[in-house]
Parts: sequence; C-alpha cells; structure tokens
Amino acid sequence: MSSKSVNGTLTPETTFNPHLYRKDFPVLSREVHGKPLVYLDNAASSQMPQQVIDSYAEYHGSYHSNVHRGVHALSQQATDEYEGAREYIRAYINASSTKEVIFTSGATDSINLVAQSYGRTNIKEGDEILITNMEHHANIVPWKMLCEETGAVLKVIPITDKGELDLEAFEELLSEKTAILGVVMVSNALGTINPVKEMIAKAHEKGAVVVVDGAQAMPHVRIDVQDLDVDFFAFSAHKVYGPTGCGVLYGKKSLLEEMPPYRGGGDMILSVSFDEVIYNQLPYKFEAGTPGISQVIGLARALKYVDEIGVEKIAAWEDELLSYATQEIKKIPQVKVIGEAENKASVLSFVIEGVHPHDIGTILDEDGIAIRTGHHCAQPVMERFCIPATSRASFAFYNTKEEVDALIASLKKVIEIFT
Amino acid sequence: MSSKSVNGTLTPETTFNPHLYRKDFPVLSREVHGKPLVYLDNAASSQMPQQVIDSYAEYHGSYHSNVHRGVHALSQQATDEYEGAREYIRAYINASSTKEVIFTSGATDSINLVAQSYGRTNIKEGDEILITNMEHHANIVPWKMLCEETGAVLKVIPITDKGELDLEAFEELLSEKTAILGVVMVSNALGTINPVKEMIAKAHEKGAVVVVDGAQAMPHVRIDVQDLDVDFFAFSAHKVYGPTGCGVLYGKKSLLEEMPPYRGGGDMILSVSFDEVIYNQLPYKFEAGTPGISQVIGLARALKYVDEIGVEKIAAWEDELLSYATQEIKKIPQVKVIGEAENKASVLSFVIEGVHPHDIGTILDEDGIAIRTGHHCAQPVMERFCIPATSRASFAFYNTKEEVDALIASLKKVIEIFT
Amino acid sequence: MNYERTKQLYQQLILDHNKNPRNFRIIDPADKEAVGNNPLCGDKLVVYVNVNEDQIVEDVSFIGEGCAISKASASMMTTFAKGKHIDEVNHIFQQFHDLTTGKLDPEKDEHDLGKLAVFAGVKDLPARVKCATLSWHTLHAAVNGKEQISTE
Amino acid sequence: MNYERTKQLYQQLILDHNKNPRNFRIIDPADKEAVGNNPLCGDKLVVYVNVNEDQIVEDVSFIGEGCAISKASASMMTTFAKGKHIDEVNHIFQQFHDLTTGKLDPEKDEHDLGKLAVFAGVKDLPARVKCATLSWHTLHAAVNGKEQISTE
Ligand SMILES: Cc1ncc(COP(=O)(O)O)c(C=O)c1O
Ligand SMILES: Cc1ncc(COP(=O)(O)O)c(C=O)c1O
Repeated sequence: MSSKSVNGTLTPETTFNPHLYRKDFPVLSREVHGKPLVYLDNAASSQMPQQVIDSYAEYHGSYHSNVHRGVHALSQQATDEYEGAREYIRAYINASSTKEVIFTSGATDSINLVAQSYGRTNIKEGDEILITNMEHHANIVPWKMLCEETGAVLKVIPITDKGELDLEAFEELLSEKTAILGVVMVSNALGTINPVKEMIAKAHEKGAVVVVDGAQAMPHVRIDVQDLDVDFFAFSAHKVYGPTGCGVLYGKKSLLEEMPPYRGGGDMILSVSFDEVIYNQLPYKFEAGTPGISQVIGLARALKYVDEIGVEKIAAWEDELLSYATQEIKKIPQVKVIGEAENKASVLSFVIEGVHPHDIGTILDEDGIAIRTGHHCAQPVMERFCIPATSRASFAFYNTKEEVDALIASLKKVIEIFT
Repeated sequence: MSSKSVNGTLTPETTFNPHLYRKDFPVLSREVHGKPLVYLDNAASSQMPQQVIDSYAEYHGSYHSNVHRGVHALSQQATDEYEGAREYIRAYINASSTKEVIFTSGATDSINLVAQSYGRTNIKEGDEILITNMEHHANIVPWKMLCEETGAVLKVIPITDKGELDLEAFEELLSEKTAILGVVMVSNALGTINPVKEMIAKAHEKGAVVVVDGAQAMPHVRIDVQDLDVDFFAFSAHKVYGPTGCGVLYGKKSLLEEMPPYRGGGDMILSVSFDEVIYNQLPYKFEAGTPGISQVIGLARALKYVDEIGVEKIAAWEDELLSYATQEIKKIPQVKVIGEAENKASVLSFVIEGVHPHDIGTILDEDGIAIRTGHHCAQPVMERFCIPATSRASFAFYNTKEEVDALIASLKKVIEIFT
Repeated sequence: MNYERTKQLYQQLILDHNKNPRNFRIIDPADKEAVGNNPLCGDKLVVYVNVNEDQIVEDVSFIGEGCAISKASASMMTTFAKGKHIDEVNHIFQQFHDLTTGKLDPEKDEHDLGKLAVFAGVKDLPARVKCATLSWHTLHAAVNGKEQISTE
Repeated sequence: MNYERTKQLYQQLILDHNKNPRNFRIIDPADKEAVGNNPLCGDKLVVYVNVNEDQIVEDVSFIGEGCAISKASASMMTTFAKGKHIDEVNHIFQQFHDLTTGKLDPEKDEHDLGKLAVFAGVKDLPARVKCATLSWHTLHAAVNGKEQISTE
C-alpha cells in the first residue's frame, strides 16, 4: 500500500476538493448505460479539460497556419505560440535549453527516436541494453529491434513479489558493458515508482546512457530533468490531460547534437541539393515536416492547467484515493492486489480468483465504471506474476472517494455473479 | 496557364459560390492589421471548418479514451470511431482494404516509413532511386538518407522551362536498375500536375515500386489508388482541411505484409516476451503506441466535408481562380510566373524583378494578404530556375475573385515602393 | 443493455461450460492445430482437430486461458463440432458469427444453432464479440492449415 | 504597424543600400569568413573579414542573396564595422539586436547606433528581425571562428 506520496513525503490529510475541477471536464458529466460515468482508466489516457479543448478551437478558429516558414501574421502567430509552448514545456521539466525539447507523436515515438538515432549509431555487437521486467512494450520492443539489428544483448532487471525492482540484481547486472539503461519511472501495470535518480547515478558511473520512460510519471510527479541528470526522458501528452498524437523527447544537448536525424524532410534541413543535405540545428533536426502544431499548443495548455492546481496537490489526492481504494478492495477476500510497492502512484491492479479480468471489465461497464483489463502492454509483468491479465483502476485528481465506493460495490456484484 | 481542370476535363463556366462555405471557416472572418484576412497560403496548410473543430470538442467532451484495448463503453466508442474513420478514408481513396490504410503523423512520416521499412530491407548497393527535380524535401531527404546507408544511387528526372517533367528523360532514366520511383502528384512549388498514372505503369514495366507524394493532390484531385495502381501514396491531413500531426500512408497489402515494422511499441505486437516479439497484423504492425485518435477522426470529418461539396466542383473553382489570377498577374510587366505547366492546380508562384519575395510577403501582409515566400521546401526547384525563392499564392475553394483582386492591387503597391 | 441481461448471459454460460469446459485437453498428435490470439485481453487458445477422409471432425479439443465467454464458447464449439462434417461446421460458424454481431435474431430468423443461441446476448457487448468467436476462428484456421490467427 | 511605416522603412533603406550595396565583394584571401543562412527565406550570405593584431577590423565585405532588409543591413554593417575595434563592433551588435527586438527605443534610450537606427521599424515585423540581424550574426561568427550559422 502507498504509505508515501509520490513526492516522497507523508500523505497529509488533505482538503483537496475534486469537485472544483470536475466541472472543467465535460466528459465526466456523461452517463454510460444510464449510470454516471466513473472514469478509472486514466493510466490508459486521461480526460481533457475544457481549457485545452478551447485552445484547439481558438487555434484553428483564429490563427492556424504552418509554422517557421511564413512572414505573414498568422504564420508568425502560430510560430510564436508553437515555440512559446516549447519554452513552457522546457521550463516545466527544467530542461536547460529549448534545443533539448523535441516534439514527437508520443512516448513510443520518443523512445524509438532514441533507439533508432542514438542506438543505431552508438550500439555495437556485445553491448548490453539493460531494461526492467516492468517496462511497457514501448520501452521493450524498440530495444529488441535494436538488439536484432546490432547484435547487442538485452538484459532484464527482475522484480520482487511486491512489484519493486530488485536493486541488488540491478547492481549486479550493471557493468561497463551496459551501453543503455531503459527504465520506467512509474509502472503503468503495477503503479510502482522506481528510484530512477539513484539508478541514473549508478548507471552513469559505468558510462551507460539512461532513457527514462516518463509516460505515467508526468501526471503525478514534478519532473526536473537536470536534477534527475537523465539523458533521455520520454512522455505523451494524452496521459497528462493533453491531446493524442503528441509527445516529447527530452535529451541532453551534448547527446542530441551528435545524433543523426531520425526522419528526413522539410524543416529539419538547412539546405538541400541532390548532392548534399545540411541538417538544421536542434531541436529542428529531429522535427521533420509540419509538426503537430495544435497538439503542442494543447500540451502546453494542459501542463499549465496541471501547474495551476499544483502537481504536488494532485499527487497527494491521488495517493489518498489509492490508499482508500486499496484498503477497501482488500476487504474483499477473493481479490488479490498485484503490485504492492512501498512507493506507488495511483494505479490499482488486481485479480479475482476464478474470474477473468475481461469479464470483470464488462460487468463493471454495465455500472458505468471504466477500468482497463488485459496485459496493459506489459506482458512481461503478467508473465512474472503468472497471470494472463489484470484488472486495473487508475486514478486522476478528478476522481472521488464516492467513485471508489462505486468500484468496490460493483466488484462485489461480480463476485456474486461468479459464485 | 491552366486550360484543363485537375480532373482532366475543360473548366466549365461555374456557378460555384465560395461564400456559401466561407462561413464554415471562423478564421476567414478575422482581420489582420485592420484589414480582412485574405488567406492565400493554402498549399502550406489549409484552414479548418467548424465541423472539424466541433468533432474535436465532441470527441474530447464525450467519448475520449484509448483505443483497441478497452472493454468499457468509452473505449469501444473511441475504437469504433477511429476504425470507422479508417474505413471512411479507405473508401475515399478506394483502397481495397483497411489493412492498407496506415495512420502516420504526416506525409513526411509516411514517406519515411517507406524509406525506412521498405527501403532498408529491399534496397541494395547499386540500385537506383529515381525522383524528380520538383520534389518537396519530404520526398528527397528520406531517399538521400537511404542512399547513404545502402549505397544506392539517386537519379533525378529534370524539369522543362515550363515546369513540367521531362518525360523523355524519365524514360531514359528508368531502367531495370530503378528500384523505387518517387514522384510528387501535384508540385507545391510550381502547381504542376504530373501524369503519375502513366509514370506508374512505365515504372512497373521495369519492376520499380512507386511512391507518390500526394500531399498537394488530396485537396484537388479525387484519388483512386487502385486506378492509379500506385504502390505507396502519402498525404497529410492539415493540407486537406484536417488537423496537424496526422497523415496517411496507403500501401499495397502485398508490399506492406512483407515489410518489417517501423517503430516498436504497444499495439503493433501480438505478443512480447524478452525472447520473442510477434508482430501484429496490418495495419497495426505500423501503428506503434497510442495513435492520434482525435486527429484521425478529424481527418475523416474533413474528407467528408470535402466530399459533401464535391472535389470536382472544388477543383473547377480553384482552376477558375488560378486562371483569373494568372491572367491578372501577367498584366504586371515586372512579374514573372514560375511554373506554367499545361496541367496545373491552384498554385501561383512568381517573382518580381529586383524585389525579394520576402519583402513582397511583408508588404502584402500589411494588407492582410497571407502568401508564402521562400523555397517552399523545394530548393532543387529554386536551383533549377536559378532563383533563391519565389512568392506563392495558393488557392482553396473558399477563396474569391475579390481576394485575387486584392492580391493584384497589393502587388502593384510593392512595385510602387520598389521603383 | 442492462445489468440483468449481463447477469443472465453470464449465469447461463458459467453454470456449465466455464467451470467445467468440455474437451479441454491436448490431442497429441493432432492432424491439425492452430493458435488463436485475442490481443485485446491477452487471451490465447490452441485448438486441435482430427478430420477423417470423409471430412468428418473425428475429434476436437482446446486448451488455453480465456475469459468466461471465450472459454464457454470454445467448450460448446467442441461439443458441437465433434462428429460433424466440415461443411456443416463452416455453416454454423457463419450463423454463429451473424448471431454475435446481431445480424441473426434467434427469435425471428431460422437457424440451426441449437444451444449456441445463448450467445445472442454478446451482440450488446461489442468489445466481447471477439471473445465469443475466437475459438471458431481458430478452428476454421486449423482446418484450413493456418497456424496463427489474431482477432484484432 | 501600418502601410505608411512599412513604406517608409523600405524607402529609406532601398533608396540607398539595397540597390547599391557597399562592400559587396569577396575578400580573397580573407583572415576569416562565415556563411549565414536564413532558412526562413532561403537566404544565404558570406561575410569576409580581416582583423589586424590590434583587433581592428581592417576590411570587411559580404556577398550573397537576400531580401532588401538583409542586404541593406549587411551593407550598412560593413560600412560601420570597417576600422572599428572588435569590442566596439560587439557592443554595437548588442545594441542593434536590442533595437530590432524592441528592447532599445532609439528615441528614448541612449545609443551609439547612428544611421543604423533606421532599423527600428523592423521590431514591428517580427518575421523580419532575423533578416536584419543575419549579417551581424554572421560577422560575429566569422570573428569567433565559426563557419556556419543559421538564424532558425
Ligand atoms: C508536395 C508536398 N509533399 C510533402 C509535404 C510534407 O507534408 P508535411 O509537412 O505535412 O509532412 C508537403 C507540405 O509541406 C508538400 O507540399
Ligand atoms: C509506462 C508507459 N510507457 C509508454 C507508454 C506509451 O505511450 P504512448 O502509447 O502514448 O506512445 C505508456 C502508455 O501506454 C505507458 O503507460
């Protein structure tokens, strides 16, 4: 159970009022099968506040234009907002320069960029790529593909029965051969918050470059890439109240500068002739073609929304919801919680003896409760716990204790049907 | 001048009324520097009708959720709409199966997918990649990168003084060595409509695979990928009244099936263990991670908007605007039109003796007129015509003859200032 | 769709086939086998089948992990298919498919589904149609010599 | 911003430097040279510079293609820099930068820009600031031993 908040301090008795914010999210007032929607699938994708929805209408309704190459007023305004969003995001994650903030189509794209551009240039046969047993497929498959291409070897840090990384095994696996360490900051399948700062320091001692998958961390933890001293940090907008199809790769300038481009096209070049292509500076070298202008502006707006509430307050409330839900679900004897790390964020994975998660999902949906069931794109976690799938409730700051109660009540119905 | 419409028939005297549609585009009623906006930068990015803007608000306001993996109602609805959009787009371009419709982040991404996945597997030293002198950087740089990696040779089809492809040279350059032909359907710098259907047939005779860059063609030409018999066809949503950060790659199933994945991650796999990754079927094999759900839905909505007007009517009106603008601009002796192909679509590129396009753009902007100036990401075209840049007015169906008049009047002011 | 209907659907299936699936075993060696994947829920099942010269399904079985709907469906599929001619199996597969996607109404339309008609309720659970049809698709693949199928 | 202001800005510059750019030539060999790119408009210019032991710019010139603003700015930059100490050039570069980005108001703030103050109007044309400063950035790069710069 989560005794510590995601920011490491004890959870205070909070006076956070989610109803203050629920009204910003139009979808939260809808009904499903005649019942009020209880949206507990935030780890898959969070909902969007009206403020972000409006930023889209405003962009397309008043100043949409292609960026970077126009002298006219609309293009200038779109460019200013797009680059302004980059600066906002830079400050939000405390990158030292906007050159280090690259826009991608999502966390998956960000990690692939590193695997393709950094990986294919720097990794050679016999090198080791160290990841963990709790990675999302987005932080497994690109490395598997790279290993197949280069002859590098994939090594995996095991997880304990509680769902924490086995840090002793990590230290044993880490060696001078480790070229890349890939680690998820917050596990989407287990909720575990990994001690990435310490792991980065240890990896750096051995000369490894560290890629942190921050997709689940962004909505819960205040990220400071310089404090973490992380080399690459990836996240998606749609998991932090922003749009789909948009993500960020933070990378250290010194690394990015040496890397070849990822995709070729407009905007990523200084000049093109059939004999010679001169690539553009950072961050444009990695942003070929017309970027996701409205998405980037929407992401900055979403982060501003989060920042106005305060990510620490958000995390504290999510912790309180998680503690409460964990306590209540454990009262149901047939339920087994999967992932009981000391340090955990807003994800409650569980199985019910004799009932397949898919059936749980269907029956809960009849009550308007949206949870995710399946392998959560983390099959190795499922294998580790010898289960085909779990049911997962994941909380956002707009969730309430009443919604937790609805979840528990509906789970009791499931058990009633199945016994 | 354009004597034929883009669909090959003579331009009829049309009764098309752009004002019927202007009201759908909120941005068109804004002012710039106190003057009504005259938006003639449609080839860079088109504007978005309220219907598409609304589809975004509706999606995020009532059924946003991650797709494909959820059993709950929202996820099901989002999946249905997302896959419904794929089916809409399949029918729109007449692909034979939805397996052939892959969503990307834009035309640039689509072409890079082909270069990376098809190219790196099939192209070897000594193979030739044939492109044209009027390609956009998006259809040059990925091939340059591929040539550098594989030792293949880039060959270039020259263009005539009128701005048409030199088709005799094309036939001479085409040979059994030609592995890939990359050709733009409508040139963004010159407006030229290339005879891609005939070129595809000739290329196929030699066993080459053909990649058509359809970014500029989509808003003007009804695409039938089966009739064209094209192997790969790429386009962007934002050039056809849809959202930024979204594009399509059409590919023949037989080719796509043999190709390795492009990016690794969730959704593009059937199963993942650390020993083995089994990739998913088409089209998912090429769609790693959470896709641009709202963007794809928006693209389908935009195409529906176009289809409701009728792309043939749109093309006819744009032709009429282009003819009128061409006729009027030629009355200004200092102006030289760049690109005078017989078959041309809605792009008017020009230079004014002694005046740099950049200065023209600034002075026009003072009058609220948005045109693009520069190399239009087609530097080889500029080199071919020995100019550093052009000014480009590009028309959409919502433009009017009065707007053409405003353009002409403002150009006269430019000349007044500079002489 | 309502809670009572879901409850009913589940109870009818569960009382029997989910808890005690029929033909839940490996045939070794089998003439044909195929693996069916449902990436949506991470389910996987293997269908084994022996078909004789007269195109009659002599034996059929399955193993694997699955939700109640897919397990009950696989179980009922095996009891149905055993002893039938391949053509008849294909015919029923088509009807079953129409049933679960709402194209066939067992109350109104003629059909030969017998007990399989209990799966009619699945049509109101669009996310679960694939669970109900996975075993049938896999059987079909096995008989036609394919080794892997996926419902996505 | 209004048409009259743009017209004025253009006329003042064009009447002189755009049509008859000063020091529009190659210095061969030059102590230092650098290429400046403005990918926005596809412009490119080369700045050549000879600096003597006392850090005085002995000669400076440019060639290339550019819009009226960048050409006039480059021309005036060369006439200004010639004969000046590097420190002074850097000092004026800073002031010029502030002027074009609106941080320095030539009517109110103290400055040493002389005729260069005509570029104040550029601050209302944000897309053109890079045109006005390209030659200065390129000179700065040349003096500091860089070979390529880009304003984007
Ligand atoms: C002909 C052509 N091809 C490709 C592209 C690239 O499209 P995008 O920037 O949307 O990837 C463009 C647009 O800039 C274009 O005009
Ligand atoms: C931990 C983690 N990493 C990576 C991803 C991939 O993000 P996306 O699908 O937005 O690319 C996800 C989300 O599915 C995730 O939870």
